Amino acid sequence: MQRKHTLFALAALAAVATTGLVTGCASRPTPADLDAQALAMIKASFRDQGIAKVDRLNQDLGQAACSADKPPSDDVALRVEAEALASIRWPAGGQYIGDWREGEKLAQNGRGMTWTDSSAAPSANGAQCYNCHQIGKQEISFGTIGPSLYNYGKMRGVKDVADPDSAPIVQYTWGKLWNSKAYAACSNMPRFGHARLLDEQQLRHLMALLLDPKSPVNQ
Amino acid sequence: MADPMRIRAQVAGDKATVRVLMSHEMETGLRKDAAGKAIPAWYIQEVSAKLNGKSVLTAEWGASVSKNPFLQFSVRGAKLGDKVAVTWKDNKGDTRTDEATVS
Amino acid sequence: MLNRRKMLSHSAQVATLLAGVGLLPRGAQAAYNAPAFEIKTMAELAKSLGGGTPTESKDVALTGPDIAENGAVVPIGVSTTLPGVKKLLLLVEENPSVLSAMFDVTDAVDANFSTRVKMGQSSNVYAVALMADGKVLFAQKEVKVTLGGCGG
Amino acid sequence: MKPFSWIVTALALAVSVGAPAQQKSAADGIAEYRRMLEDGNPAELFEAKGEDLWKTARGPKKATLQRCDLGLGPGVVKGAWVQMPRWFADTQRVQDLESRLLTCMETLQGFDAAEIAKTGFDKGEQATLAALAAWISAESRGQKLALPQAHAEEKRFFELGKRAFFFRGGPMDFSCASCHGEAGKRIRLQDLPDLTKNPGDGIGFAAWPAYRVSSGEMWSMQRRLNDCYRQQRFPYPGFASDVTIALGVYMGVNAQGAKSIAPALKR
Repeated sequence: MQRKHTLFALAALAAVATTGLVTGCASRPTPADLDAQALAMIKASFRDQGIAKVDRLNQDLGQAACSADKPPSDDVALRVEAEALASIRWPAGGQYIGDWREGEKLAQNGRGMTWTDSSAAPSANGAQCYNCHQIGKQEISFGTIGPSLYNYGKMRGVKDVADPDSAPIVQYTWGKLWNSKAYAACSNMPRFGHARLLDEQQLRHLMALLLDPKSPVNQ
Repeated sequence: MADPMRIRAQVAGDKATVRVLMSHEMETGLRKDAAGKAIPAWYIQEVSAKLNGKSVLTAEWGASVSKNPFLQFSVRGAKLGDKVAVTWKDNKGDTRTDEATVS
Repeated sequence: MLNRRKMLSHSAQVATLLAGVGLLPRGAQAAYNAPAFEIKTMAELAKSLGGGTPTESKDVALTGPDIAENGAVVPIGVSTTLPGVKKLLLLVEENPSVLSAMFDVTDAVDANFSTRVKMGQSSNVYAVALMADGKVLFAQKEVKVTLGGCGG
Repeated sequence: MKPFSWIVTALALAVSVGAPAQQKSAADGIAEYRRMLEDGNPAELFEAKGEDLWKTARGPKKATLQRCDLGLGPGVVKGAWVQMPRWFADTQRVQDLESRLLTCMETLQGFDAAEIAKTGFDKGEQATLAALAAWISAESRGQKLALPQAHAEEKRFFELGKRAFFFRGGPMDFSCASCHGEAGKRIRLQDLPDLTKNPGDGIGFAAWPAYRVSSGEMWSMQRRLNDCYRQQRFPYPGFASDVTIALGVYMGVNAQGAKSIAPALKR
């Protein structure tokens, strides 16, 4: 027991030492030092559990750029947005719209991708929409992290999703769902297509929920 | 061995308000564990209370009473220093009695 | 205010529930009344129709939230100011077993009990008073159960 | 605007569309529900258990925890919780309540701290930790958060915690700040405190440990953070790992001066 405790203390000391902060040494870490130390601390603090592996901590450009209490510089933000825009895969055969009923089910479903979920396949995932957005007005349990999407299509003048006049908003909506960072580098919204959270068919159903004039969202 | 209850009995006029928290799973028998096996029912079925040894309340509960149950009732004629005892018995036959002094 | 038709339908429901529970004909107490708690569905209850006609009464009170943030813990109070009450019952219509709790009222306690129940979904909740003269009085209220954070 | 009044407004608008006029708003209903639960928090059951466990001789060394130093000297429990996490000279570490209890259980009682840290929540000695945390936090109920920031390591942990708070990762790009970086937001109907500043008395850091009605369990701050990371879709944070302690320092220092209501009652 005593030995174990000593080891514990030694390990703690070693951790402090590697960060250049041996007790008695008064030098203040610089912000860059702290950034490196924080990263090392994060990597050392997590372990794999189920489908949630530690590689989820490896940040891409956008995640790293949006990991501070201040937004990134304009040029970095533009780079993130350009990369995100280029990543969008447009739907096969130009088929953008599915069934809003299926879309509503997905929007209600907040499951998926946690270490208690058994599969990371899109079929196991919900779209989580109501966690952050108001959508259909009959659901009163909705979040407010994102804007209200009630009347999303109607307010944007979509009377017929197949009408060429609707094409810009239809494409923007698909792009936003596929990779939200294309339009705002540090958007809070998950990249449903890019991160393979949802497949094309599921995205079509969400498109219908938002844009189909028959969807309750547009009543 | 079940954990003790928390009983508060406070005088309010000519009676005492009794609030009881019981430590119990109140398992319905309808839930399944992670492996898909049904979790057996385990819940308090009978609750009774005595004031200075004399029965004042009996109740029967189903499995739909919440986990770690709460019960509030008022005992007439209870005075400072009186003893309120509460007893529960569950479907496995386990039972527990705790007592509080009216304050 | 409830209109008359709605009121009657509530009365019928409570009568059905009580008949299923076996409370109306039966007055015995003694041991735990297990059959009373085994009622699973409204359909099952309908089979064993019988007993008196419960009436909604302003003298019976049911307290509970309009909306429960979590169905695992729904605070409910049942009470009556009427003399001659023998039992107070707490029923949740949409639960697998409709009867949640049954309190024997003695002269030593107020006919006023509060507890917390689990609700699988939004449901009507009933406070039912069984009176010494055989009358059955009730109060009812709908409690909505919302979906919690993150839905998962 | 206070988050609450904001929600009332938003919901009143949402509900008024087609709903009967006499109906209360959903937010009023939820507020009423929470008020009804205030009296009789099952956390009390765990407080009683925790006090008992503190005073009972247990473990291979058959000793109590009554000589455990939570930062205010051996055996001093009152007021200790609102000053944690803090620097401990004997372990040369910044420790939160749970990691400090692990140290005490190992040194005083002879338990294997690493083994307890690996144990699943609510099982074995983890259940002990949850009950101890309930009682110890209750002994500071009503006191204001006052985390020391004098030691260089305490300051460094604040900086590391801040960086961890804003660290985005996982398949959904979430950080702690995604949900807790702005005031007046909700997930579904849950209010989300802004943890980058003092969110007020008894909110956020000043409310945990808490009894969770959804699971009927007592949750320590460690468990709360663990579930945050689960829902953030991150990998699994080690129990009492540095990232969890650093986040505790960051949230606690931000909420400096807020009154603790722990152990609270939560959805």
